[in-house]
Amino acid sequence: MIAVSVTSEPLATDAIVASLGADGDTGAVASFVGLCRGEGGRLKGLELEHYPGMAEAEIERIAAIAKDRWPVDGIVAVHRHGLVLAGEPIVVVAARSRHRDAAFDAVRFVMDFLKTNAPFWKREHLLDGTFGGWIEAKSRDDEATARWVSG
Amino acid sequence: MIAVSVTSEPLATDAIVASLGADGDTGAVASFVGLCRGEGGRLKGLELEHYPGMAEAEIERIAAIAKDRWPVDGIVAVHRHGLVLAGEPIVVVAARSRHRDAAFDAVRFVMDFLKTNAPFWKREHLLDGTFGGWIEAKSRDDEATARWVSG
Amino acid sequence: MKLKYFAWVRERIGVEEEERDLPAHVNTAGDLIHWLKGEGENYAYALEKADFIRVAADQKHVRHDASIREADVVALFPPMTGG
Amino acid sequence: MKLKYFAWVRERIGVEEEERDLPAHVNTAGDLIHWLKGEGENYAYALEKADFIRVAADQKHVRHDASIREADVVALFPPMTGG
Repeated sequence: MIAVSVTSEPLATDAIVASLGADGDTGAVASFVGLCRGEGGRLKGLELEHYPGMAEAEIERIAAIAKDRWPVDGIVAVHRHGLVLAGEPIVVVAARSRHRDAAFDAVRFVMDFLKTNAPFWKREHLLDGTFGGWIEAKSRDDEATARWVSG
Repeated sequence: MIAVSVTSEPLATDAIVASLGADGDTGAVASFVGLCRGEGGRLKGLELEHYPGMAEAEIERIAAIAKDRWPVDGIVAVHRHGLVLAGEPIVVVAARSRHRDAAFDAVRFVMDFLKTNAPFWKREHLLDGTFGGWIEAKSRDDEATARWVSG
Repeated sequence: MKLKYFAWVRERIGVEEEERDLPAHVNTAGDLIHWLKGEGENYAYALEKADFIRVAADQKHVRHDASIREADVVALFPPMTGG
Repeated sequence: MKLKYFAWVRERIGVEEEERDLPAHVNTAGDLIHWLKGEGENYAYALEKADFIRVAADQKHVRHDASIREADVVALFPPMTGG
């Protein structure tokens, strides 16, 4: 089971992880929540622009690669767009499997590829209501993605 | 913040992860839940024997090593003992950090070391109410632990 | 062909999307970027770091040397920063 | 010295814990295991795979070549299977 969605609504983290379900063979659930940082109180939040349609398709493609690569029985990934306030979740990724390595690897793989390949762009939303700059892509994110190809 | 406990009560996974808290700099929460497998309906659950006192101390020691090794702002780990029914969580480990790599690494490190170094022993509890065998330690768990030392 | 722009590429060009007839010599994603750069100051500014620009053809990432002539929709955007 | 046993080591020896005066020649964790193996069939059975047995002195893991004479409590148990 792979379930992907992109939404402008606040993410209900616990419900998203629970939507993975479980069966008698589930021994491991790994999950990750990426949160909007306030950067020392400077930010009201982040505005996330996305490419509707491609954003969902790209995350699904990444999740499908993870599911082929590791013995996981389910992967769920939900990503927000629009204004995300400091402290709120931006993304939730979770996987379940029989043994822990597969769930750990699948979640981290999806997060790493999602960062570099899912069409979202973050812009700072300052406390005074104006927009700050666009967030720049980090070379360490490209390196994190490359690790899965060479490794 | 490091919070460790060992309990005979069912684990409230969401509350345990939430107990990590967050501040304006928290950008990542990674978590792991290890569940009791039913092994195709053969098991009622697992009986977990532990060494009271040492179990908590050893998990705390492992969490402290993780907190020294990676820039995480909090680690929480809760482990059950006694009878754990199939489908119930045995262990919950979560960490929060500014960037995702630290939280991912810390949780996986704690899980890997907990498997090989925390004094718990699992025994099968069969559907008919009798005890099955003691679960044997897996060489792949020793290898997972060794990876953090050589890597 | 429908062209779509995102993030600061969109801001600098000044439109979210537009229909364009491509000249015959525009075959690859790289050709498209190069050609658009000559279409006005806004395009030149948006696409000045041509190597940096990412391209999707019909919602799939493509390299600059990939042909995009058969695509219905081509999107140009900066490196992604989701997650 | 208080000795504690867990899991199948406990089952095979037949007690959870006991007080023992160690002979003078028992210095290391390995010495302790070797000496206990001579204390009866139950001990011999529980500790037959001596290299396999894990030892904690005052709730800290120790190697078989570590001295345990200063410890108040020494525990013997199989490889752990928690998590």
